[in-house]
Amino acid sequence: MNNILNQIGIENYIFLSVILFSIGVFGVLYRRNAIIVFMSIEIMLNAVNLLFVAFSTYHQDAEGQVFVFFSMAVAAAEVAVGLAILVSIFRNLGSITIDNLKNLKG
Amino acid sequence: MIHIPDFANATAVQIIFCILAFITLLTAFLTIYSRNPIHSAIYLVICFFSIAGHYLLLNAQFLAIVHIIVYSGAIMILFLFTIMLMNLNEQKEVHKPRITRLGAIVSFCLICLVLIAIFINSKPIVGEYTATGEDYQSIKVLGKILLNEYMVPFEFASILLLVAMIGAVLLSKKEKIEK
Amino acid sequence: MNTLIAIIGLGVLCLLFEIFNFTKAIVPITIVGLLAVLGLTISEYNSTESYYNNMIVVSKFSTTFSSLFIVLTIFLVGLSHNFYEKHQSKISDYIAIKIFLLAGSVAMVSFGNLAMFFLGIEVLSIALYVLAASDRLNLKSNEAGMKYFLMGSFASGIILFGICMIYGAMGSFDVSDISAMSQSAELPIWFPIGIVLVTIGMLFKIAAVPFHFWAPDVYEGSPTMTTALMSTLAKVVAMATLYKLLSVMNADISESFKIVVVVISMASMTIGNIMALRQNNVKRMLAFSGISHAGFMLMTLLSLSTSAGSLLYYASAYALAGIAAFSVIIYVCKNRDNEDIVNFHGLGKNNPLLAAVLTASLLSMAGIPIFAGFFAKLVLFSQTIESGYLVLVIVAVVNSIISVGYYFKLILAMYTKEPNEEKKATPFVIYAVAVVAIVLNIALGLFPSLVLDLLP
Amino acid sequence: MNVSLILIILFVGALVTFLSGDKLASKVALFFGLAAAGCSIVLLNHFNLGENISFISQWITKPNVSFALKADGLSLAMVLLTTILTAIITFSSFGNVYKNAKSFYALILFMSFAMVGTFLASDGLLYYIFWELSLIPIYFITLVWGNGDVEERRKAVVKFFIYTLAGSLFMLVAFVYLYQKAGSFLIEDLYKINLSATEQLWIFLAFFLAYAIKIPLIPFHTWQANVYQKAPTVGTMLLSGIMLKMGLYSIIRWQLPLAPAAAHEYKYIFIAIGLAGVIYGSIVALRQRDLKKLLAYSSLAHVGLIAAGTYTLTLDGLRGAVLQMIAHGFVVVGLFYVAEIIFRRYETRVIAEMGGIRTQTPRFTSMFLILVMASISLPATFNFVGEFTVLYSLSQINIWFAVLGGTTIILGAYYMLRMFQHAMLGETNSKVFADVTINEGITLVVIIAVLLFFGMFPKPILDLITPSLEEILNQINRIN
Amino acid sequence: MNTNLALLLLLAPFLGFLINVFFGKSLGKTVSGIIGTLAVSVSFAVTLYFFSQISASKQAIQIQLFDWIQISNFKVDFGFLLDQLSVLWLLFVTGIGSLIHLYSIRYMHDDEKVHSFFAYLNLFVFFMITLVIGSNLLVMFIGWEGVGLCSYLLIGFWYKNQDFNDAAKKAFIMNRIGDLGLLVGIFIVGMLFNTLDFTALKTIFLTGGIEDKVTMISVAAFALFIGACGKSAQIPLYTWLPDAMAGPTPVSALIHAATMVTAGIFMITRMNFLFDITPDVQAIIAVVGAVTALFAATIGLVQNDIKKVLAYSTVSQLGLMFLALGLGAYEVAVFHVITHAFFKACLFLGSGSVIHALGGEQDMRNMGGLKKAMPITFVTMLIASLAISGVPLFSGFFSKDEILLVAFHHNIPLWVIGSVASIMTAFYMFRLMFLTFFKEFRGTVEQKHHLHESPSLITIPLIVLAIFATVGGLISLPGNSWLNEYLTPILPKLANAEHHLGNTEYMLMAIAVIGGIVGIGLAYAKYIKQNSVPSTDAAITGFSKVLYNKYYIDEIYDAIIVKPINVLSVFFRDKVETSLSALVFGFGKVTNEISYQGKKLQTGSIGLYLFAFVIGLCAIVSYLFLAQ
Repeated sequence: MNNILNQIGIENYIFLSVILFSIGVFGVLYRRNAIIVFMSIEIMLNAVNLLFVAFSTYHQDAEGQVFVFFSMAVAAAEVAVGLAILVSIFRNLGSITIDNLKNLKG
Repeated sequence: MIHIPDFANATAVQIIFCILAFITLLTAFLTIYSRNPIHSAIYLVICFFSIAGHYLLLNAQFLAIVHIIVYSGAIMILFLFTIMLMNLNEQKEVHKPRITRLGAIVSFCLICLVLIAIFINSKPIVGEYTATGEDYQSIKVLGKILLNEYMVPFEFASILLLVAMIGAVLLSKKEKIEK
Repeated sequence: MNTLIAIIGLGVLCLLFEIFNFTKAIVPITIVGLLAVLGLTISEYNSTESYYNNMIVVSKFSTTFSSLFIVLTIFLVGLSHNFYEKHQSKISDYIAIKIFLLAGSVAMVSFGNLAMFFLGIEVLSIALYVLAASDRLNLKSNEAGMKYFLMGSFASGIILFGICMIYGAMGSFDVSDISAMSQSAELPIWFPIGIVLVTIGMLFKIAAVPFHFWAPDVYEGSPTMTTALMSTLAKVVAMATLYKLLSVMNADISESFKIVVVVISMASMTIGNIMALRQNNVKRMLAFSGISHAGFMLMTLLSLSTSAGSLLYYASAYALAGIAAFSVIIYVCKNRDNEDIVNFHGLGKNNPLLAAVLTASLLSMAGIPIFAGFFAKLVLFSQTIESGYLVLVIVAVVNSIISVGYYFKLILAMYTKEPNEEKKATPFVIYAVAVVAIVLNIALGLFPSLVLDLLP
Repeated sequence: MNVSLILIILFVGALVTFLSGDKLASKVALFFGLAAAGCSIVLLNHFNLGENISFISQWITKPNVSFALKADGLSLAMVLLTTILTAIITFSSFGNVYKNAKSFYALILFMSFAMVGTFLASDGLLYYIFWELSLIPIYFITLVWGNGDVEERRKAVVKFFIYTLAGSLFMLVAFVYLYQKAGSFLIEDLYKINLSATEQLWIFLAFFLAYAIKIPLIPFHTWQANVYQKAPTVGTMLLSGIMLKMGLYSIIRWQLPLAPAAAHEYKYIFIAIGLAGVIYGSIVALRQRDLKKLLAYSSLAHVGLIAAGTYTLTLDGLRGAVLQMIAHGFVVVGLFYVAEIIFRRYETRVIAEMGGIRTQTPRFTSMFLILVMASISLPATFNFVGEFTVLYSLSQINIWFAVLGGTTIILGAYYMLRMFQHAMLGETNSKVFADVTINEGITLVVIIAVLLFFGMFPKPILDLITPSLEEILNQINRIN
Repeated sequence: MNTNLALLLLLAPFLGFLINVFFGKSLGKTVSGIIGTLAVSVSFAVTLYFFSQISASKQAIQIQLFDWIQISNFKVDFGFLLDQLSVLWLLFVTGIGSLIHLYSIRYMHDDEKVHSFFAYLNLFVFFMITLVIGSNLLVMFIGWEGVGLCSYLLIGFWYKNQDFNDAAKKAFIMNRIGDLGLLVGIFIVGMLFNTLDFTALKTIFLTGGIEDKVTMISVAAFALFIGACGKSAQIPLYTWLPDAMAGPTPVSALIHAATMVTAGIFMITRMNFLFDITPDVQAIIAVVGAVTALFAATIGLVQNDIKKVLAYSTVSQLGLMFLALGLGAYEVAVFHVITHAFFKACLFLGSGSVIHALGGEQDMRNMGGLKKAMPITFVTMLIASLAISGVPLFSGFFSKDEILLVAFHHNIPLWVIGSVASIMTAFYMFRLMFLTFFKEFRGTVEQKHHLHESPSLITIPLIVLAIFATVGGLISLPGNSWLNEYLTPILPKLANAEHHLGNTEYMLMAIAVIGGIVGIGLAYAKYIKQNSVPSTDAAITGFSKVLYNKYYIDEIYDAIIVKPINVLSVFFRDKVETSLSALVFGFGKVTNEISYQGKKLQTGSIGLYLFAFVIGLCAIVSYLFLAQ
């Protein structure tokens, strides 16, 4: 069984996930809508997951893929908690624009 | 060594990778760019699917399936649910100040360029990628690793989920007001 | 390992108590349980073992730090009873989350595999997100939770990316493997990048400049109980973990990396202290103070092989002082809508004992002798000079001087201003926690060897 | 029997005083103060008999810190000064009623404890700890029981605290640096290390900063006048009578022997700083309106001279400095007490609001005058012995130093007599000035007796301090 | 025995002081006066004993009491040296002291604080004795400063008047300027010879081998001379003495005429061996002395305050003594000290008697014609005036004449200055006499009504002093000087000094006598013949206005020294102190300001926070991996 990376190259996976990760970062900074920000974070995590799998193939080692499971669990947990916080903010504030969260400063 | 896709002599795998990568990046970008949260969510789902495609390309079938189930199935539904619940639509988002956009673009470019520059600068990986030929990513193998070697983290992940669960409950539970 | 299991068991027990409606007894039982766990942990002090494929490594480092975390948790749980009086129905949730948080912390200092580290830090973070936002009707708390969550997830992403790069370089998550390989093979650049990214993620957790911006806002917005937890337990855990990460992976820290550490350390101290000067909100002030202390603790990274003891000592000194200070803050700011210094006016008259405790804890943080804070700084300075960073020490000294400015602002408010309200009753637990914490602090100050000699 | 006993007495005294309640506190404090003074005298006796009354025990292993108290003549002299003055100061406060007296007196004893520790410690870190500890009680004494507007007091006190702390932290760095070289904080071990000239200079400067602020020398004195003015008189007495001696003592004990080459190299500069303080302090004192401030500046002038004496690096300089430290300790306590006595009756410290007191109370006037005369070092007072020796040592370095330092004789007379004239003499004041009470009288008489007795018979003190000073001088001269 | 007696000598006045301080008030005015007088008389008696002993044995008595101050290379004992010089000084200190104490019993009787007056006087005598009998420079210095203190106390005796207090303060400070000089001298002496003991020093000087140290010795001598200037009121440190007249008149007589102000001469005589080898300094001394003599005499010409006239006269006479010292004629200076002590004390006490009679009036323009009312006072003062004017056969004639003689032999200009000063002395003294005692009384009617001769307690000391003023010259007659012989052990040069009287000497004597008579004549012409009375202050013009205002020296000192120091003080207090303070606070302020500005950075915006995060990340990463 040939290593698929011989055809694509690990670098390209790295670049892909770096760009994807950067897009996630961009999203977090660019958007004021909390939900989209969450989504951006998910994109970041997924970029890393993708790289994990690529590395797993690179090393021909399953641990990387196992780690992705944990990463998914973490993502899920984060989203759950994040959305819970978001909901309570929405209840109090009636909006989920993170620019409105500027009471704490100075 | 940088593999620049040579479209003339591209293998199928390479072409698929390029297409998938393009889709991934585009949808990721659109997720962020789209004004309507629901559109964003849908783009994100597509993005996740394309990532699953990458997994499949790398022959990680089980992971691809789990990925789709967890992300597209669970997480995205959670997102959509919340969006619906809050009845958000595009008008709700306030105008972004220019400085914010600028900052975001600067960050994006910086992080992108810095990391890529480092990787380009660094010593390239030489030689063939080894392939042991052993099965390392079938469900069986993964299951063994997960429940043998990684038993403790696996169990500990349950604590993580438990905490998230309690947390979510704690944050949304109405209190009995005790006077 | 046993510690971890016991703690998790205790956490689950807490959840069960609610089902059986034992909420009244939950705090004492938890404390007793934690004491038992503490005993268990201490008994493991001399046994260096690794469990389950090297997932958990019990060492002196892990046992001592775990013990510190447990002690801190005991204090925090002790305070909870009073703090959550009005939330009786949720108390078991709160306690359980704290216990799980403790479990995460213990996992973070005793990991043998990056997966455990990652899960540990996520348990800790998620628990903190929840606790920060836990006063859900309060917009400030919501905001704090949201800010912490967003930035924390962002940092988690960075950490994950870093772990990924390490994995990419090493093909393994096992720290002993990584350590072995980091010495032998010629490494791809991914490994140092991974280390740096993980470090940056951890720097965020300990709130070092320039990753500190969340701290004041989150500290201020969170319920005081949570702030206490964040500024003591969470900060100490993150610092210990960062230390362990760098030392255990044998990441041969390059000179330039050390310079980065020096710069960040200086910046954290300076910015933390200067910003604290003009704060009116005590929690916010302590947040900045915490930033500066993070800067101090970063100095341990410059002499990784020898400074575990001093880190433990500094962490204990700082955390105990923090606990004492926050217990007083909790008492003073109960039923107030903010934690401004005005609330502390005349505390010296109204409640001399608590005023004295707060004074002592602030003096400890400022590094005045006989309090542990002094020795902590001394040992740190000593080590840093030994490793040749005299300039850093001088900056640290200048910062210590600046820090006195704001610590004394609070002390002055307590002793020179007239009280603006009548004396109010003080719950016993507050006294107990405050006094015990500060006595421990002073004891450490008088007998630093007790802690310093625990670790090499 | 060893010197730790004094520390124990004072510390226990502080605790007991705190627990004894507001009514008893002053008496309990006096009891312990006297006990400590008695104990130090007994120990002095033992010391003179040749017994070893030092105490050493390992305290911390890593860093290597010992709980080492070494009693030589110099330390004992300073300890005696501290304990006796503490008793006097405590007694002097009997005329005042303090709220929360138990804390007040406990703090006095605690401060005394810390200062005695500073004088005894022979381990660098222990010394530093005591040094810093002494700062906290005086901070609270000034802050809580001080006088004047709270805001201004707060400003003055915080400045004082931060300023002194700032100085001493650099000293700490110097100690740590030395520790890195020596592997121990014990003074004997620190003496043994060989430092390069540059290292010595920096260490010397770090110590100097700490001491220059504490003493204070110009231009680091700006905290002094305000704090003296705002502090309750007891605090002022503690500060000026004992605490600033800590700095001078430390120059002799720590700064000079630890960086001898730098001391020799730069002594002229530091003598000049000291002398500049003499002249500057005297001139500023001339036109002060507030009695306590005037005394503060006079103190600045005197300690400038003492510091100049220490930096001569001669036996005379050191010996004169120590004598003058003790003498100044007593006289300044006496003078501040006089200010307090006037304040108790007239509720003012502004000199212009006094005057015409002499007619009403000749006895008090006489005692005041004797103190004034001692302060301007009239021969036959203790201060003269010290000042003469110091000036003599300066003249050995350069006769002009003696002339410049000697201006204190003229300017000192000028401002002190001017103050005395406007405070005490002139037409009888319309406000009644009650004669001194027995307590006040006893306090002043004791102080005056000490000043006059040692003015004529300084020999016991000289015999006590000379051997230890010679030893220190050997250290200072070891490179040459 | 000697030790005990010496202690009795010293401590008797001290005991008197203590008794008067502690019990004076309850003892009553007269008793406290008697105790004071007795105390000094005891000292006088002991002095007589020592005098007889020393006259007989010609051996100095050394007494060591205890170690006092220890310096690394020598130690200073507390001890006494009773030799010819000190005993001589003691004689007139305690002798005149006793008389003045006696005088004061009556004179101060109306004052409410008599006991403290006597206490201070006794204390003064105590310190003066210490000064005189101290066996080394430092013990002498105790007395030196101690008499300064007593002078301060006594000048400011009427402390309710702030002007008097100012005068007292001024005296003390001026003295202290001199004292600093003295101290510096002591330092150098100690440094050079490792001892401060007079006897030891003398031995060192006599054995020789000090030539290489002459430069430093000169400096020491000059410094010591500055000390003497301060105490003995020489230019430029003399201004305190006229002001010191603020004190009660007996004080002026005792301290500011007879005893304390001669301390400088005593000291220089004591250290004569040192001054002898420093001719430069001697020259300075001589010039300063001569100039002071003339300068003070000119001021004395126009003063109207009776005590001020006497004060300037004292300064002038002291100047003459310094002239003698500067010329190496110590014995002459000592001689003049003694005669001066008699007649000047007499004059002061006489003026006191006058002032007493006039109820405190001191302005001579309001006196006149007191001759009839106060015959004893008049006669005694007349004798004293004749003596000071150098009229033959009175004591002053011999001593002053010798000074001029010595001056003539050394330096003609100095002799001229001295002679002019003497003529002026005669003039202003008789101006004083004429204005006070002759013609009609110019005071108020009420004063006239009260005019009376003083009681016997006042007149007896006057008479005694007048007698001594007349016959005092006998102790050192030209050609046959008991004094010179007596002082030979102190001043070894005297042994081989020839003292013969030639033509030149007689001629000079004649010139001096004529000068004196001319001065008296001028005064007579102006104040008796022309009947003129000094004009009121406002009417004085021209040079006499300058003289009347004492050459404006006080104003000049004030302008160039006192004012600048005070201005400097205010400047330091208001400007330098505040700016130094502001500098220190400045650090705090700046950090606070940075803090304040920094707060604006913490905007609360997550976007900004994350942006900082990213920038920080990129900075670190690029520094580590790209910058290398």
